[in-house]
Amino acid sequence: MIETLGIFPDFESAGRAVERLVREGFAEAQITSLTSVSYPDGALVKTGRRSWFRWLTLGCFIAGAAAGFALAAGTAWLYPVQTGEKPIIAYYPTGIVTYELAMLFALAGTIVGMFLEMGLPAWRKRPYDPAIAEGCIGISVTIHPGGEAVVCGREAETGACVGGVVSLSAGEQKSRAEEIMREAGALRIVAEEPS
Amino acid sequence: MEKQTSPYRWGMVVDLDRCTGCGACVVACQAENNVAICGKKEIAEGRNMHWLRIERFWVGEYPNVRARFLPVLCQHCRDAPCEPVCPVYASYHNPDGLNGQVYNRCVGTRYCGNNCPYAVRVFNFYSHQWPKPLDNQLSPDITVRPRGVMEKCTFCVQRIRRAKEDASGEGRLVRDGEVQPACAQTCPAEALVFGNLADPRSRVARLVRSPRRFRLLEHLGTHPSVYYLKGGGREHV
Amino acid sequence: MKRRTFLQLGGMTAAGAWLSGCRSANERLIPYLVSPDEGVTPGRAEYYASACRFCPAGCGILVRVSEGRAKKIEGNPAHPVNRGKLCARGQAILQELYHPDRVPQPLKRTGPRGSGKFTPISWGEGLSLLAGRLSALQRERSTERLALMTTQLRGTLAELADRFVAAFGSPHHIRFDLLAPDWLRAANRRSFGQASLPWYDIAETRYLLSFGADFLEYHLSPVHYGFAFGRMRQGRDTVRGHFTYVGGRMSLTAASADRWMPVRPGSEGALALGMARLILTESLYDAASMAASGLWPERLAAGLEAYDLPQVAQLTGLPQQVIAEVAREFATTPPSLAMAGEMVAFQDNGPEAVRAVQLLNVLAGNLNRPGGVFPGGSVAGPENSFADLLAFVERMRGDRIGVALIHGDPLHTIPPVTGFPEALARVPFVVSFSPLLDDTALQADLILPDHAALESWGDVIPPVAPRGTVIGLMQPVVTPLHDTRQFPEVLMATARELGGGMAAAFPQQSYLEMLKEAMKKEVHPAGGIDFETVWVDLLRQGGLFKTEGKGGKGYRWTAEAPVPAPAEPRFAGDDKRFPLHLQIYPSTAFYDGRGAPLPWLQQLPDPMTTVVWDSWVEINPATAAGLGIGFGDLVEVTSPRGSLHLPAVLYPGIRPDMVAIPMGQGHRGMGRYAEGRGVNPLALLALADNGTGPLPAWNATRVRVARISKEGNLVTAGNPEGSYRGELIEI
Amino acid sequence: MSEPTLSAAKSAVRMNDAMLSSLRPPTLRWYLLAFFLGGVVAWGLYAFGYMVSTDMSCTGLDRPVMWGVYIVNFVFWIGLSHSGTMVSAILRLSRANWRRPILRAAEAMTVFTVTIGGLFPLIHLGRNWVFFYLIPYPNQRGLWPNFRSALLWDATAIFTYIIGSSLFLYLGMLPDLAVARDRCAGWRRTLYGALAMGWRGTAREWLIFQKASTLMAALIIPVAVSVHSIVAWDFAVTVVPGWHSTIFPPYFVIGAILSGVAAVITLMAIIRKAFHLEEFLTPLHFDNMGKLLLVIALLWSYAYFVEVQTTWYAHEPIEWEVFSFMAGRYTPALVLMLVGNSLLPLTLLCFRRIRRSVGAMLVISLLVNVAMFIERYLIIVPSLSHKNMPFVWGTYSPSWVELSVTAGAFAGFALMYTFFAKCFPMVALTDVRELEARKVLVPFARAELPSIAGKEGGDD
Repeated sequence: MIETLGIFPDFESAGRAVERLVREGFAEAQITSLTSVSYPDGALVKTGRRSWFRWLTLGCFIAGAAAGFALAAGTAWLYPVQTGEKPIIAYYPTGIVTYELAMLFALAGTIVGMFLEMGLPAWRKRPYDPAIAEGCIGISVTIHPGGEAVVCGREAETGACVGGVVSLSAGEQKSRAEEIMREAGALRIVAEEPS
Repeated sequence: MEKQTSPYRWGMVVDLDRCTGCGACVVACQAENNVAICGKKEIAEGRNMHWLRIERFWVGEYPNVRARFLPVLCQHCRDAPCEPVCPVYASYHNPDGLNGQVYNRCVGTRYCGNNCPYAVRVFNFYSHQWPKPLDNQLSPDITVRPRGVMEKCTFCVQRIRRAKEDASGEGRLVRDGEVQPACAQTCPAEALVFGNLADPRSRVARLVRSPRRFRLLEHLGTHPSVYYLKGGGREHV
Repeated sequence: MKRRTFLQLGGMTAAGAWLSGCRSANERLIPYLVSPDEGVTPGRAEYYASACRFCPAGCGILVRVSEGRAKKIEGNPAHPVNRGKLCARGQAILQELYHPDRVPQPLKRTGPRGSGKFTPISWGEGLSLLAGRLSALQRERSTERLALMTTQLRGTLAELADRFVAAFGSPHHIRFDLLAPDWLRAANRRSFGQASLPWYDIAETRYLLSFGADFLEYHLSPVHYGFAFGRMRQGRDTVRGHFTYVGGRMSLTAASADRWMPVRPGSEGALALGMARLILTESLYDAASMAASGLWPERLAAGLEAYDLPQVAQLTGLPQQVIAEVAREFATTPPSLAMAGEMVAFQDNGPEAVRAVQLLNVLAGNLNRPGGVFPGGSVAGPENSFADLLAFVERMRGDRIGVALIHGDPLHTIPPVTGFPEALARVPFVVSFSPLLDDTALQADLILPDHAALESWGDVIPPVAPRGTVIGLMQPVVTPLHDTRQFPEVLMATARELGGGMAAAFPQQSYLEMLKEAMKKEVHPAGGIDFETVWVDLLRQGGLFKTEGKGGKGYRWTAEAPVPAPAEPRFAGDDKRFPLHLQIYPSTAFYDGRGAPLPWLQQLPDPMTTVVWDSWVEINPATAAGLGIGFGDLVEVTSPRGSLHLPAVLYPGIRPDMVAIPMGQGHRGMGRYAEGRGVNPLALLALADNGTGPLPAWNATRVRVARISKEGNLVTAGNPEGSYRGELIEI
Repeated sequence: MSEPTLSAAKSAVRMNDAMLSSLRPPTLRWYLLAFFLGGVVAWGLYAFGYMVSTDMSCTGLDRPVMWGVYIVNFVFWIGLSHSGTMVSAILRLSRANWRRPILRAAEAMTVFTVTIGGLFPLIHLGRNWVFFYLIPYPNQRGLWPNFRSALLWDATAIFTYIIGSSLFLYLGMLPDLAVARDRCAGWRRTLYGALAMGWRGTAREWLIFQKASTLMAALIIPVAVSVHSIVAWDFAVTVVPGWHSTIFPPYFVIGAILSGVAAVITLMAIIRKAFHLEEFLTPLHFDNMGKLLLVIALLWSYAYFVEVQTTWYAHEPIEWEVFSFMAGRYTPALVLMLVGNSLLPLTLLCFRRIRRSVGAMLVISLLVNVAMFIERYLIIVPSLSHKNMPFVWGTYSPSWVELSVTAGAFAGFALMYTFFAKCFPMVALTDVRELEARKVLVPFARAELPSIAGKEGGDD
């Protein structure tokens, strides 16, 4: 997998580059933008809208509820304390503890799920330029050695991930993309060494 | 989990018509239970350690004034407000209907003290000392409470325990009058009567059926095990 | 070793001694989860029967002893006086035993008197010092210069003390107690021809009328009467005894009354006679009783002509209607009972006022009947020890006393107006037997500390008991803590040291032996039964309790007894400069002050004011408002005799023209808990002289009160505002 | 590397510079401040240590007032924590663009206040050294904590809230950390690099980030509500007159938000001045926060009225006794509370000029928090002073130990905040820059009006 990153001084030139890359035959899924602020989806690139991490939130919520119930009711059941005429398990407090732990797990699950889905933390060094933090925009094109198409999301339309430049070799694709980006006004190209 | 049951439900009757307010019960309690000696400063700060106090109320104005006495000790409520608020089960309810306090468990949140409507729980704000040789008096049956824990009347649980062991050794139940807390034992006017409310023939159970009976702050629904008998009259004949 | 021999002394434990502790502590660990009241048996303790000599009532006690240490004092159920009940004071004497400031061994004064500078000496040295002084008196042939001053002792100890003084050749054994019922004995002798103290059958009475008799606090036998009071109220199925209290201050006893009659001080006698007259004129009296007493209603009524209702109402400050109502109730609710107490007797017309109250019992037929009043056994005692005291003071003042042996703390309990403190200062050699450095011990030259009560032998004869012979026995329940010796043993040892006739007067080796002999005379063991067995039984039981039979002569108004005629009361101090009556009363906790060193009693809130660790003056809120005095303010109370600074308590239960101060505090010594705490109100008392010589009229002093500051440093256990808000808890 | 030349990038650099100015090396004044705050914290710690090593007699607590300033602090700090996360989450969900410069200050405040607040129940224990008895874990004692106790609900809720709000703070900071990473060197770069977790800002990352932010916001609000409801239940589930009241949970939540919003305004004013962020924290923000404060103050006044009105109408003797005692003994405090929480905000905040005056807003917001502290005090202390048994009524005034610990808590909060501000971006710079980047001028008739391109958050 080779990633090529072009650094653009402004939004317009970056948009131009994306447009040309797409026109050249690179698939939308191969192109992504690196920005220090968030742009509306589709302003530069389109990305698959579905994400799965919220299922993890739900799962954690349920696990948390189970844990909370076990904590409040389970321990009371296993280690009973005689409390006069009151029931061994206190119903209402069990509800409260169950709720709080469910929420705790859900919150933690959300963060964990988010990072998992983002693929962060990234252990591999990937092309990046600090100028992005200063408002420059990076357009990155991912090219797979051997020229096969990038892996698409399940929801992608048939053929959407297979660009016209697919017939070219990886190296050729890379130089083509760099050329397009330079033309569009890239300040510089940060390329990743082929792994 | 099976609920434990018990043939006992300890309770007390305080006959306000008999009570003269003399204070014998207060000293008896203090002597029996290793209750700390509190100096003037300590009491001025509202940190008296007495487990049992006699409240004195003035009613009316001179010359038609009356003083009313009300001995107040832990009411050993069936639905004790102090119990559910304790996060560590230091305040708990035993099957005999006693509201127990386990000093070892207590961490000193003082939540029970706030939630006790009768304000009978006392907290060891001070680290109490008994100057030698006063410490010789300390009863070996009862813990000397360290600072930072809550304590209160136990109905002299050490005496109850002893009586129950004696009785079970003889294969019987504790007889009526066999065990009394120190306060009831010493009360000159016999205003305090202790016994098993679960036994309908016990003296307390009979007294509790008196029409003069009432319980303190009954509207709170705490169901105390201490019953009071109203003073009979105290007005002109 | 010592403890073991002591315990072997005869296995005198009551209620069966049994030791557990056989169960191993390691049998099983008790997890916290198991309620800790299950499966744990603390060590068993032993109970020793003894008797309480704190106040004269003489209750029986059981002392719980564990591992050789006294732990708790309970009432002795076998004792007919207190039947297993006990007051606050009786339970607190444990702290007398373990008081941290006890005098651990004999002391010799080194600094000036009152400086508190003493050097510890050995008993040998102490005894030879005393014996040296005494033999000097013998050599000078001035043995009458020895004086022994004690409280009103009874039984073997009284006999021993008397014998000691007599054998030495001195007539001076002064037995003065501020609160002793001399006045009652004297009144009984005048009215009934016998000085024995009465026994009131409160439990069975239906109408109790107390004239200043605080029988629930200190009057004669508070525990005994407290027990009876409970039964009077709720001990009978259909009858609830009624209780009316007459007195200017609502005492603890009065607080339990159904009706409180705040009578003008000194007019109690007039009130009693007014009631008597009304009973006579309305023919509500008990004719049989009158006849038995040899009284003629018409003649008596004529003698009481001066006490018609309007006049009495005016004298007493009570509404006529109330007086009449109470008189009628009293006469028509048999059995009724009238009692006279210290608050009446300590007026300058007290002796006659007490008799006026006794007359009421005659009128209503309450003598010698259940629910009425009986002679309470054969206990005799001084009838005017106050006169003895004054004579003794006079002697000391004339330097006619060389050695004074003092048991007790007279410097604290005798009002300075008698001149006692200055007179005592002139005595060259004063010996105190106090176990604590009390006011008297601080002024002594030699201190030979007595045992604490729980280390002592003795017999305690209660002044009040339902017929029969009741002798409580004291036995040591622990080995003595310190190098102290019991007072009678010291007297005997001194006698032996002096030798000659003195030694011969005490043939017994020890006080214990003397005690046993005295008891042997009382019990007459049947043939064949060894007295030692009987003795052990007596100790185990707590004394000799013979309540059957021996119902001596009943009360009967003597023919020669005059009609009571209480004079118009007189007070020390004129009513312009000193507008308020002062009443001093024994504190519920400290009695006359002997309880002050015990922290349990200091901490015990005063039942009426809830004050702790202090003295105070009670003022009616209306009076206080007029003087600008608020609750807890520091005030100055000034009498013709002196003035005191103490905090004020607004007290709704007191006449507006009266203030009251409890006795018991204001010690110069007596250990860390009592020293310098509060004030001693006796310093305020002046003597009212009615022409017949000084009388112990302790409630006949007038005072004025002025506010000093807000800083009264008064501490009450109860919230002063909350004390008026009983309606919040529906009380 | 050559510098970007075009204006968009230029403005980004300038904004970065301005908003990250707080990360510059500390000045002498900063050190002095930190030293001073550290000193106060040390004093508070000493006072606490003194209490632990002697006994609790050095507090002003007694029977019946067994809870005092420690618990007042607890409720107060937990209340303050409500603004932060909750306000920020509500604003995020409601897509109020003006929230952006405020977010970080508010969220950081939450984390620190809830931390301080959570310490107080432990500080106030009679035997602090066995505090672990409160923690549910399998132990040799064979005893688990009593979940019936509201204190255990507190413990779980506050734990959840501390974790949740910390995660929320961190989540919001993630892109900013990446920016900071790119602009820094040395240890800061290492730190931010580690915390940024390799964030590059790819379109996919942004998308998931936005969704996660929204979800977190939605999750944290019920937690925040539950936390303060449970704090209210500490009181409401008792039988203490004046505490046992059904309105307490909503009333406490409203009070919490009131004090929280006020605290955010205070911090905004301070940060604006301290870090020269006048450009980003404009009078508009104060105006909007002022409106929010006005609404909350109105709600609070309503809740207080309802609470008192019920007491008054029922005139239940002991409840009324507690109320009249409070009104009698604490009249000045009560007046100050009503003025600060109700009268002043309700009148002054109606005026736009006052809302837009940073100075006036600072004063009002401080006053609100003083009033809220008093409110907690007046809830806790008078009720206990005049509880059911009139004979054991009592009074309470805090001792030097309690006041020192309180001062230490305030200083500790300020110190943590100061350190945080020195170490982390105090303004949500990517959020602010996002707004800047998406601002376009749209021709509208004769004018060009500013408009924000695209949908907020990129998520439905």
